[in-house]
Amino acid sequence: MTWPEIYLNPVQGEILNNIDLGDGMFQLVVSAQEIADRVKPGQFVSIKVQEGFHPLIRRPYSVWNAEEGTLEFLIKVVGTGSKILYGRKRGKIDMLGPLGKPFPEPPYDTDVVVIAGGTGIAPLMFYLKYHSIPKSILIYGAKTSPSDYLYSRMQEVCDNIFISTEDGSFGYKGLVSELVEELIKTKEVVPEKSIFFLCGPHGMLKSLDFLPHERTYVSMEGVMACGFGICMGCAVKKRNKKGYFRTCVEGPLFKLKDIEL
Amino acid sequence: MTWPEIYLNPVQGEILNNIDLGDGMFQLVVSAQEIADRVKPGQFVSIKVQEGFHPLIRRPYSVWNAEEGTLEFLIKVVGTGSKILYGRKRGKIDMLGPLGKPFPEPPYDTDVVVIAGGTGIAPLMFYLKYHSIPKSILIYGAKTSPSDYLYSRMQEVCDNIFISTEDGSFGYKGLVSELVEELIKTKEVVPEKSIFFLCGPHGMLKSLDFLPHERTYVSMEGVMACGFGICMGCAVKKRNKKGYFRTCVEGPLFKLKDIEL
Amino acid sequence: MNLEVDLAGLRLKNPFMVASGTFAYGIELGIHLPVEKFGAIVTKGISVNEREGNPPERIAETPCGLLNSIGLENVGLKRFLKGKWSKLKTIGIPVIVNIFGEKEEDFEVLAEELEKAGVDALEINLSCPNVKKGGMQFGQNSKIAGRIVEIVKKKFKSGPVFVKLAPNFVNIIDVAKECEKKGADGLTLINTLMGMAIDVENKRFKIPSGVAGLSGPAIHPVALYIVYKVYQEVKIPIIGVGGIYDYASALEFLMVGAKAVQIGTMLFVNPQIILEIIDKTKEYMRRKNISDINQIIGCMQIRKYRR
Amino acid sequence: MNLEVDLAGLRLKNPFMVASGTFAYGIELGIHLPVEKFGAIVTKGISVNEREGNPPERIAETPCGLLNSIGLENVGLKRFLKGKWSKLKTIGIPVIVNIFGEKEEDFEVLAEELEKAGVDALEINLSCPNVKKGGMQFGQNSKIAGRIVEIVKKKFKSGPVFVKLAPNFVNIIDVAKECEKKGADGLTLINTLMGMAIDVENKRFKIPSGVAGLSGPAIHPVALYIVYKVYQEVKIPIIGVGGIYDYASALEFLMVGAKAVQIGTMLFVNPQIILEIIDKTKEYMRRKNISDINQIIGCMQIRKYRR
Ligand SMILES: Cc1cc2nc3c(=O)[nH]c(=O)nc-3n(C[C@H](O)[C@H](O)[C@H](O)COP(=O)(O)OP(=O)(O)OC[C@H]3O[C@@H](n4cnc5c(N)ncnc54)[C@H](O)[C@@H]3O)c2cc1C
Ligand SMILES: Cc1cc2nc3c(=O)[nH]c(=O)nc-3n(C[C@H](O)[C@H](O)[C@H](O)COP(=O)(O)OP(=O)(O)OC[C@H]3O[C@@H](n4cnc5c(N)ncnc54)[C@H](O)[C@@H]3O)c2cc1C
Ligand SMILES: Cc1cc2nc3c(=O)[nH]c(=O)nc-3n(C[C@H](O)[C@H](O)[C@H](O)COP(=O)(O)O)c2cc1C
Ligand SMILES: Cc1cc2nc3c(=O)[nH]c(=O)nc-3n(C[C@H](O)[C@H](O)[C@H](O)COP(=O)(O)O)c2cc1C
Ligand code: FES
Ligand code: FES
Repeated sequence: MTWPEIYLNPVQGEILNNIDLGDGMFQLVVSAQEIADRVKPGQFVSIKVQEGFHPLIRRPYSVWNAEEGTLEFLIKVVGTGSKILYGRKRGKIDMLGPLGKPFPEPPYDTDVVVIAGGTGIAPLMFYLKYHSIPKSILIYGAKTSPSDYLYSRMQEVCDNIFISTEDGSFGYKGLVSELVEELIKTKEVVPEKSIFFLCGPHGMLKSLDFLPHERTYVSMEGVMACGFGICMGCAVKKRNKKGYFRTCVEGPLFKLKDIEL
Repeated sequence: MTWPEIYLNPVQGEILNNIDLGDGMFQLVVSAQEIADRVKPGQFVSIKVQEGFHPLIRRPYSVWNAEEGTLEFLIKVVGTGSKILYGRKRGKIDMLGPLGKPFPEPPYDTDVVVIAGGTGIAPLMFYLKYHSIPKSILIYGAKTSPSDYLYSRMQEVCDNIFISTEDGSFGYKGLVSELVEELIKTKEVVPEKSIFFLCGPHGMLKSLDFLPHERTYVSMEGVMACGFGICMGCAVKKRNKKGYFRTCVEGPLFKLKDIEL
Repeated sequence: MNLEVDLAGLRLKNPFMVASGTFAYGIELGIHLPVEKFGAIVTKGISVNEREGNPPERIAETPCGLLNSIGLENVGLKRFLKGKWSKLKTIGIPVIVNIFGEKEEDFEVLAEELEKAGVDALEINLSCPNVKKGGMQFGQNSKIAGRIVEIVKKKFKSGPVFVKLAPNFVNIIDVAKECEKKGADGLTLINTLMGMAIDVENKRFKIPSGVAGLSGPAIHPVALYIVYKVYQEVKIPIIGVGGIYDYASALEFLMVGAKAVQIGTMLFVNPQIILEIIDKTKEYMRRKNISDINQIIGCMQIRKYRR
Repeated sequence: MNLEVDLAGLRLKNPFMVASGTFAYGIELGIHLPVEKFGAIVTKGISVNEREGNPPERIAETPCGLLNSIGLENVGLKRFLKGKWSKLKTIGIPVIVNIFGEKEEDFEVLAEELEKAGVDALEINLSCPNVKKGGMQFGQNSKIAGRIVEIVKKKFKSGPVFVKLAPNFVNIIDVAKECEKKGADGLTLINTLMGMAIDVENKRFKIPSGVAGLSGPAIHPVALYIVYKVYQEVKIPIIGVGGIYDYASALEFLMVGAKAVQIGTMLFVNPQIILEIIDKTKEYMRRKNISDINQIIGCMQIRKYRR
């Protein structure tokens, strides 16, 4: 039996920075040597947003970037947990990780197309940055224009960026799925020569189900209770088969051909 | 029916400072105009130590000082709530107050002797500072020597300070009750010409039960669920009578002759 | 936008009221809170004779919950009618008087006297110990529970009689059905869960009596499910109570069928909570284009159960 | 310092074990956690046939609690024995296999096969739906519960049989006594409370099946009181479970009489929690001059109840 590359000792990180990036998102920067040294792209860290038992369970966040003992996260304010995290400007923070399987090594002979919605960009940017990928394309969809800062960070990891905004304030006006269809039509993206990595809201993933199932990977973000394989809470339905995968240890990345969205 | 001088709209204070004073105590400074403008010595503020429902109930803290929109508290790290408060260095904090009955106006013709154990000093110092009291004596007991800072703050509000420490590191070596007996013996304190205000741990209060019951006031610190008179949780037994007082609205200050310790 | 509900004949201008024992007699906060905006007031439990309640500690905190053992402290029927009721009835919203007894006859006396006083409605607390049965709670036996309902219904005619139950060591569905059969006009679900906490450092119960009642957000999912289930078994209206902490947790009760709800423990944390719930509910209804709150009630029940 | 306890004949080097369903089959964490330091392992529930479990969402959070509806997903008896048990038995600590069925015969098969495999002990989960009784849980009827115990006891001889109960819509004391009468060697108290949560924004159950099981710190005071009460009514040992979150909340169970405890939900938050509890318990015993953990067990029970 092979054990996953995870680390089960909670680490007390120190919040270094917590910056509002607009559009309901913020950047959380935490010093946490043990995790930063180990983490690989695609893995996540499970954060106890505050002391006590409310919220009770940790919140998993993909690592956006890791270097020199420091972790960066890109987080959207959604509910109880993220709202509290948003308010935490300094202090200790209890983190468990890295968790989950890292993304696979990128192939050297194929275009890597990453498609992200919202904070789904986080693990994909880390992936692009971590590996030296000969040709990559980054496609990002959001409601409105990314902040200058976020955009400049994207430019650091990729030369080929396409953006869609629902309000048309930046790039293509419309949904990211429409932008992807457009890019395929204009041959900017050639599905047969690419592999795809998707991460984002469920609706976005579903709208991209037309991509080649064998060549498309999806990073899933379902609700998790434990994050390391013992609760069976993070079930993702297998495609054309009985049973479920556990997102946390068998994922979070899956081939589209293997799972039902 | 007369309503107490309390204020039932939660106020979002802003933490300005949170300083370790040694001996397990810290000073919390919060900006909260609505409360600072209203509060009188002896009243307390009920603090929601963090968002969410754990800890569930507010923690009552006596006001140590209030001026120009700012409140100061003197807090000891005891359990869940105070531990979390200790870690909160900045940010918003949800406060309800002022609550409780203010201490009575000091008599102009009598010595005012305040006797405190640990953080029980907080309301008594505010009392001494707030009123211009012709002659006051401050007696403070603790395990070990107060910090220089705390001592200098005492000096600001009183010229007649006596201190006992259990480890003998400062002042009288022993319990505060022994010091009080000593001071009575040496006529520094003349019970018949004084009124007493006590605040501190239960054991200390009990050990001072020999003071004249008619001339001694005790500020109680029992567990409170609401803090404003609706839960009946903060019962203090009436002396020589059936029934209980509610500490929060009928106190926290009681005449020793009225309650059982 | 309509927030008014008809609760067994009581017209509430909104379905949000205080829970018994968590708002004293209802008159304490006076000028500090516009109580008249609540849907109704429920008084703390009233007994025939005055009770001084339990010695401290009466309160202990648990994760997201509160244990209490107030010991049903109250001024007794006579002083209640004289001092409290005369003020309560001037507030202008329905007042539900919560009653409890130690023996069957107590309930009879209470029903009779409160009928004379003309109170709007009664809520029978059956989670109180039956001294004749060794302290077993009235509500832990459906036969006994039913008999109390009969007794009270016989004497009290001026308004609806609600029965308040807890799920401790009993099948609450059986008790609920029996109470309905014996004429209860509605059910209040749930009273506190029995709980306990120990201070291991000092090897003592945090509350001297040992057992205490657990309330607060911790019990919300349990209370919600009980309302959901009992709704499917009875026809009389249900008042949902247990752990409500915001408008959404209140609406959850309405969605599983409660006609109204009570807010208890969280009043201690935020005395403004009912006013906030009213405002946020209006905002929700506006956002969702719901013109009448009655449209929400029971919407999470499948049709065959709808009454 | 002695932490060893005798649990119905099982010798545990300490009384702290995992709760069923919250540590998978017990072998998943392998190199990541020194599982051999636990008092015992309890496996997730095993049924005769493989079950794929429920569709998502299987988990929802409530204040200080967790609702789950995993749907008893498991590989089934055959694959359990082949793939999991062979690894489990090499760990070197007692393994309690948790079993459940849809009908009485299922329990018989499980007991028989697990006896053959020589497992150390069984824990019968009676909070599973009885398909012949319209999904009512086996544990909600003391007669049915007792019969299951009889069936299992007849077939399983290699070690003690524990019965795990929940207090939902039943008097758990009655069920506990009946199980004892029918030969149960011990009781595991408590399984999850039935609970529910609704997403009012989208008018849907947070967990599609509606009802789910509530666990976590929220239920600790309730579980503790149940252990306290049942201890007074039965002679067989009790395993306490429900909401344990640190050494003190674990010792509370021992103090009201539990011989051992299980930790569930909080493992998800802190996988190291059992190791921490063991360390902190030792520290506590040192501080309090307690040489044998058995001195703590039942110390909060008044003498007449002590067994
Ligand atoms: C592997 C993984 C990586 C993730 N990475 C990121 C990241 O990099 N940045 C980021 O902002 N978020 C990320 N998430 C989501 C994050 O874990 C939280 O779910 C999110 O922050 C909401 O938590 P909350 O406490 O604010 O909301 P809650 O109060 O828990 O929930 C609010 C609402 O959102 C729904 N909800 C909660 N969690 C999810 C979820 N995971 N999926 C769908 N609906 C949900 C709830 O049902 C509820 O209706 C990731 C999740 C996973 C599993
Ligand atoms: C009117 C009033 C004024 C107060 N003023 C101050 C003040 O100025 N400074 C200060 O540090 N504290 C003050 N307190 C006490 C304070 O409210 C908290 O009780 C204290 O901080 C402990 O809270 P916690 O959450 O840290 O401990 P918890 O985790 O709640 O409790 C830890 C342990 O202490 C016990 N305990 C908790 N609260 C009390 C209490 N009030 N009395 C006795 N035992 C208790 C508990 O039973 C438990 O064993 C005051 C209390 C009252 C009622
Ligand atoms: C301090 C306190 C006192 C209570 N007293 C009574 C009472 O006298 N009669 C009664 O029927 N219920 C009483 N209850 C129960 C509440 O009315 C309510 O059913 C329970 O607290 C659950 O609601 P909550 O979680 O919103 O508090 C009391 C609850 C608390 C916390
Ligand atoms: C995700 C999850 C799965 C569970 N599965 C089972 C199970 O298969 N069999 C069982 O008897 N109990 C099961 N339980 C109940 C636990 O064993 C335990 O009784 C309950 O969670 C209370 O303990 P806790 O609060 O420490 O989690 C499960 C609990 C959780 C949270
Ligand atoms: S989150 Fe627990 S198994 Fe995946
Ligand atoms: S704390 Fe609630 S009445 Fe005093």
